Amino acid sequence: MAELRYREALREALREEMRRDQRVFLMGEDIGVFGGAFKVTEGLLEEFGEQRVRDTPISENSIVGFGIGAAMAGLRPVVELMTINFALLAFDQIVNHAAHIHYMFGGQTRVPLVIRMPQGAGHQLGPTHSHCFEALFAHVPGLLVAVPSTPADAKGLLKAAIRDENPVVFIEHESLYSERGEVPEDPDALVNFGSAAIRREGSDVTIVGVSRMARTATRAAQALADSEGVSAEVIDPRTLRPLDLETILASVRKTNRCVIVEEGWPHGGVGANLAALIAEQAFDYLDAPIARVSGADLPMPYSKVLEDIAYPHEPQVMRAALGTLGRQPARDGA
Amino acid sequence: MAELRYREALREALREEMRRDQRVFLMGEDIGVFGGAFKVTEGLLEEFGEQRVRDTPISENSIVGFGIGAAMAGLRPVVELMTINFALLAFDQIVNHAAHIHYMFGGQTRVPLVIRMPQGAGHQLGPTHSHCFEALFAHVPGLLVAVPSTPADAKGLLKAAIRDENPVVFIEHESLYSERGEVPEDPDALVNFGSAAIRREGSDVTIVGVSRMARTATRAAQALADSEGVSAEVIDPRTLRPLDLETILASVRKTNRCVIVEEGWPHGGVGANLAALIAEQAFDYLDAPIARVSGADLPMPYSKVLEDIAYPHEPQVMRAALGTLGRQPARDGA
Amino acid sequence: MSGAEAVDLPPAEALREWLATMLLIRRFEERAGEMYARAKIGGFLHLAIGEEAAIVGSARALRPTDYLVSTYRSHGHALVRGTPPEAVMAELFGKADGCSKGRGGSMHMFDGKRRFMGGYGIVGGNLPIAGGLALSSAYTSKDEVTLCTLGDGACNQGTFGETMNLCALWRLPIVFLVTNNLFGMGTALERHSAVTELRARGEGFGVPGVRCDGMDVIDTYQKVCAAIARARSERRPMLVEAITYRFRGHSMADPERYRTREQVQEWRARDPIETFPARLIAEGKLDQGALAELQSRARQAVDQAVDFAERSPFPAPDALYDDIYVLGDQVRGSYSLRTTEPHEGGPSERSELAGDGEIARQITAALATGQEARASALELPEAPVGGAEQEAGS
Amino acid sequence: MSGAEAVDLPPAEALREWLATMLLIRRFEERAGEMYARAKIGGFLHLAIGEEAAIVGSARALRPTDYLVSTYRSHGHALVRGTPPEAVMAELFGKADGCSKGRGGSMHMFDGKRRFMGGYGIVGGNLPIAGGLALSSAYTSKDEVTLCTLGDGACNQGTFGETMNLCALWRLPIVFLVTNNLFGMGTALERHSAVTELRARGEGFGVPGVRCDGMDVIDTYQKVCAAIARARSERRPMLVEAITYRFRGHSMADPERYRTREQVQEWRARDPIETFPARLIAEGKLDQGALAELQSRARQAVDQAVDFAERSPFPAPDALYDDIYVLGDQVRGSYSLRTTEPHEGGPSERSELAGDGEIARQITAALATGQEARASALELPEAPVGGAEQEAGS
Ligand SMILES: Cc1ncc(C[n+]2csc(CCOP(=O)(O)OP(=O)(O)O)c2C)c(N)n1
Ligand SMILES: Cc1ncc(C[n+]2csc(CCOP(=O)(O)OP(=O)(O)O)c2C)c(N)n1
Ligand SMILES: [Mg+2]
Ligand SMILES: [Mg+2]
Repeated sequence: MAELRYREALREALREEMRRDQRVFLMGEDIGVFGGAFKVTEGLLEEFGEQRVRDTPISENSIVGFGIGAAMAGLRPVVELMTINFALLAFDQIVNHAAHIHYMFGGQTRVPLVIRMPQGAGHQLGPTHSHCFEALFAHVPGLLVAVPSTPADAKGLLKAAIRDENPVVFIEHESLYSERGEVPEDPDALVNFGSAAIRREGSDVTIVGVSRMARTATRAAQALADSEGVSAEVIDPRTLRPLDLETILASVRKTNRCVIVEEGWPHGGVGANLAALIAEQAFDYLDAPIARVSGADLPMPYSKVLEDIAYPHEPQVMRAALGTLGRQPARDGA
Repeated sequence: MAELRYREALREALREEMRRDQRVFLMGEDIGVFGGAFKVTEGLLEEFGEQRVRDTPISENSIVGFGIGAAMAGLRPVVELMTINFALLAFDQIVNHAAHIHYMFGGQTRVPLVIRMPQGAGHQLGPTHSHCFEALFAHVPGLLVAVPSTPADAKGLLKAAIRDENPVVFIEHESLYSERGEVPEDPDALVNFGSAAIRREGSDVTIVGVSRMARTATRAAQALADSEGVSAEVIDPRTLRPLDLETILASVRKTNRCVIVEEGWPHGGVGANLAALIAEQAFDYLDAPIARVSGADLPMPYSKVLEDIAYPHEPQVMRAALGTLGRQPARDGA
Repeated sequence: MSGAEAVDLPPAEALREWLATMLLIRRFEERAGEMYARAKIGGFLHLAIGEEAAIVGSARALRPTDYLVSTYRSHGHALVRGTPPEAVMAELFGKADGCSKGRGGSMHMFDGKRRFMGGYGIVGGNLPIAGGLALSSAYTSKDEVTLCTLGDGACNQGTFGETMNLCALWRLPIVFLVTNNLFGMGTALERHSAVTELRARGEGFGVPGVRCDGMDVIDTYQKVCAAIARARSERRPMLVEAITYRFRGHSMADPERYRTREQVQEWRARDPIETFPARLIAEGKLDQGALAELQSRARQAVDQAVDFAERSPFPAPDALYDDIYVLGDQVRGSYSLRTTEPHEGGPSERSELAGDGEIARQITAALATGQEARASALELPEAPVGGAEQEAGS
Repeated sequence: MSGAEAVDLPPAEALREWLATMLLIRRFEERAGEMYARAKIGGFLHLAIGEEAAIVGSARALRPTDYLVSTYRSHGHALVRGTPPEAVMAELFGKADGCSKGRGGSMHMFDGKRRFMGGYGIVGGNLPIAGGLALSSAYTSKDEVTLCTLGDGACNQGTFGETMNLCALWRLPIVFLVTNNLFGMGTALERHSAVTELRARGEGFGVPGVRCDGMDVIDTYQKVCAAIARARSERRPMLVEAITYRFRGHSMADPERYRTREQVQEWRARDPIETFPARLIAEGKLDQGALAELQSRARQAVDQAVDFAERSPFPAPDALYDDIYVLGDQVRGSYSLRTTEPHEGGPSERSELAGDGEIARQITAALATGQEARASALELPEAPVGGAEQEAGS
């Protein structure tokens, strides 16, 4: 184990996979000379050269398309989009092409492409740079979707994504890049898709946190234990496609209560999807309606005072969890 | 009242609004000389001329962007995208721009733009031409989203959309264009957004059907009455933003059971969102888990035998409704 | 760019093979049109009748190891690449033996073994994918070239400029063949493009372009050969604009109000499957008997293809969920989302989504006995293709 | 395109006003940088230091009724258009009196009254919007022109070709000003564009282009005037490529490893706010005293702007839900989705989404007393801007 920041863990994953497999190469805006907008790819140009670390023009849709073509020809491209907001420019190539080519051509060709991109609010980047769009990608059959929240998962899932034969949308979070954590050093340690992590065990309520919200949920659970005597179990799904519904269901069947925390928009968010699935599969186990805590239903504003109240923090999570127990917060601020 | 086809009702709406308001004009691929891929705009070029019925090059993202700019300058553009699948090319302009400009510029400017597009399977158009993407748009704050299923709604909602000051994503259905129905002739008869229609009253189970599925649901309800003695209430939300949740909740509180039918993909579909909202607001009224019937979780295949089983028909709706009543179909095929 | 003259003509035998392939494409397209009218084929059917010289002349400039990428008008591209007409026709019929297993249909043909890398239904969507194939050749230092076809209408899509710039910047071995048939659907060239000389459009991005006569298989061959030679040796993108014409509507239900009968007649006078054999005969490379023989062989091949397609089974309903994902460590089982057993009394998600075997079996049976049976068996709206009857294309 | 010489120079008074505006922009940008370092400003801050001549020279070629559209590097464009520095600085501070009410920040400035139609955070996203503004002028037969600025990097975005073609096809009165500062973020011109003469890039689409010296306000003015004159009279798009340079990093946290100090120094020798006053003085149109006066007025104006921004209130938390929709018959109430009262014991959707007034009040109070207070009050991760500290830009 080594202690690494989230961005370093991602870099390690890229480096190890590039060393292991000549077919792996990187494309993206400013990933080379500049070192990456969020410095994930720093140093890789120096190690692997221009052929394998390719700075691109600002052409999101075509960069992804080039990745698809290269993947169909047998390479293993990893495309970085500077933020998830710009992925909307590439939505046609991601959905109409990457996700569907294997199926629509009768299984004759594959698209082992990884598309990395960070999402998230918190840095006052305003309405064109702050959104969480995991729901848009999780909707699409043919894609795998990862939302790692720890350095270890960032590394293990990215390595698994690169080795996989399917197109993967790999969603990082801007606020996590500097977070530290223990990361396995074994270059063959992968984290498989479709296996959720139980971040904290508990018996009173299940809190599912997606992407960065897995951490918010964990802190809220700690506070619930400390100040409210509530034992919350926290689950981080880690990937949204495939989704490890079993682990979540097992927890809900135990606690009989569920809160889902996501940073994205509420309507048709991943929270709605999880809530629907859980209610379908564990209806009789629920002692209270599933609660959702989500980002506000609006374009993310720039001003700090507005941005801060437009996405979830611990107090809202705590209040929602207490709500499922029919309780009000014991003290102010939660 | 006049009996019109769905496409004629849309055309009437366009014609009346263009006559009423000089600022209204149309842009889209092959809407003029060709008459529209689905013939909605047929005859309008002849009546209004090239200035107001503008054939465009194949440039979806920019066509929408031109609509945004023209709308900000005070015009009322109606953009047609040939099918919803191609709207993914325009996703950046629709989401990052049209939806957010009013908010991000502090309310100083408006985007009274209507973007029309048909969706849906059933004509063997295969994986790049058959999907239902209403969930992708309903997710986005700042947009209004309409999914008319009758000629009267098509006309009334389109007129309301054109007169409204917000960007509207107006989702038609390819299989409905030839359907006939009674349509009010009063040129000021609008259908307001955010008001659901009860297509059929009933007491045993509520079936919510979205877009074309409102019709499938209605036929299934008829069959349920005829062959199973089940009284189903059918609700067509008509718009997804705003959403008339009250009408749906009132029905569920009465029937205590709910089935949601949509043609799109299941994960993060509008059905998941409705199910989550209903379960949150009417938890104690539900006697069975909410059932969802949706399109299959895959790219729509071309072959008729596969396409037919990849989106919902009456038998699946019936079976799901009976399931909420704890019953099996009485006869084969349902 | 010059050098078109430098390209030698191949021997007469090869020219006859070109003609045979042009005849095969023509005959194939005609029969496909007939089968569409008989509802054996669904969806949109885009025929390339009139464009055979552009297809064959360009594709014959390729080596077998080169990649070919096409659009939604791609039956001819599959055939010229050697995909058996049986597999192409079976695809149109939506059958299991189709070259895309019946999943893609007319717009999404594929034959990876023959490096025909697909037809694509999204206008302009194929351009960056072709760029990526060329990138792979550069990356692996292979002597391959990619030929990417696109229509005149596709030159207005954003991917055009993006892909031109990327290919020029990265010096990729790729040739773009703009099949300029003067219309994008019902929109005439001069009504969709401010500069109608499309060969010039790539130049601001570093992609030199020439025009060729797309009704002349030899001119097309020579210009594309020269472009490919430069692309291969100089590692750079090139563009060839082939001026051609489609004799039929954009798709099957096109009333063609956007052009005159006279224009169509004028171009029909330059029909490549008339002018090319005439030239070969004049040059003594073909005689009437051999031509008749080629024609009848094309007819036979297409008859066989129809027979084969008729007899090929429909995909099994169980195949619906195959090939959504490549199975492996990340995706196990046949379906991406691990679903669990449904709640007692509640519906099973899986079965509601997929329909079930019984319905699928009914449909299969119904299809075997004809369209009407199918509609009633399923209680579908009376005319399931009803909306489409008035859809004039796309 | 010729005729740049035909454009007369305006009187000395106007030239001094240009200089004053250039000084204002420079001073404003410098202070904004300082305020960013003091955490009064968040997010990304893109300064236009070095580009003042391109901004003022081009914008002064406009009439007040013409439209100006910019990118995310747009403080200068707001200022040149007449937006009070107070409103621009308050926007950067995220205050209620900001020109976008604090919702947009540095990248999304707007002043519709002055026909400054916005800064846009999506590279290339502004192009079709500008095209639509020009379309409105054509549609209503108004004598307006739209000036749309874009960077060298933006020329690679798909909207570039699409918008050029549409504007040329529809003969729209629009001028594109490519502010070619030789870099798109950290990617040098020759590393992102195969053809580095960007003025040529529109020509294949029917948009003629010229280059101008973007460090020379007069050359820029004359070339843009000539382009606007043609756009206005001939109803057609034109393109001007202004060669310029940004002296600062792309955004505030840019280590600038992609260029040499020497290159920056070379360009700084051509600093427009040095060379332009020197020229005016040499020509007898300005003296040292007047220059000092202009400089101190710029300083004062910016000081006032900072004062104003400091004193302006933060947006009220209740304003969070304003202006998502224009209220009317289709959207009533403050929020698009009609939500109902929450289930007893269940959470209220509305309040969970929006946070509540108490939290907002805490934040407001915390902000008033400084960053640390805010972090702890909210139990945010210790450094809320922590991820950004290592983000070198975008
Ligand atoms: C992105 C997208 N927009 C629109 C369409 C509908 N469409 C199909 S073909 C076509 C015309 C294309 O014209 P061109 O590129 O000249 O090719 P041609 O049909 O003449 O071979 C259009 C608009 C589409 N398939 N994809
Ligand atoms: C669609 C999109 N992709 C990427 C970015 C990130 N980004 C912001 S500015 C920039 C460089 C733009 O360069 P250029 O157009 O030359 O403008 P300059 O910054 O030099 O003024 C990039 C890549 C973005 N904002 N939008
Ligand atoms: Mg064409
Ligand atoms: Mg630049």
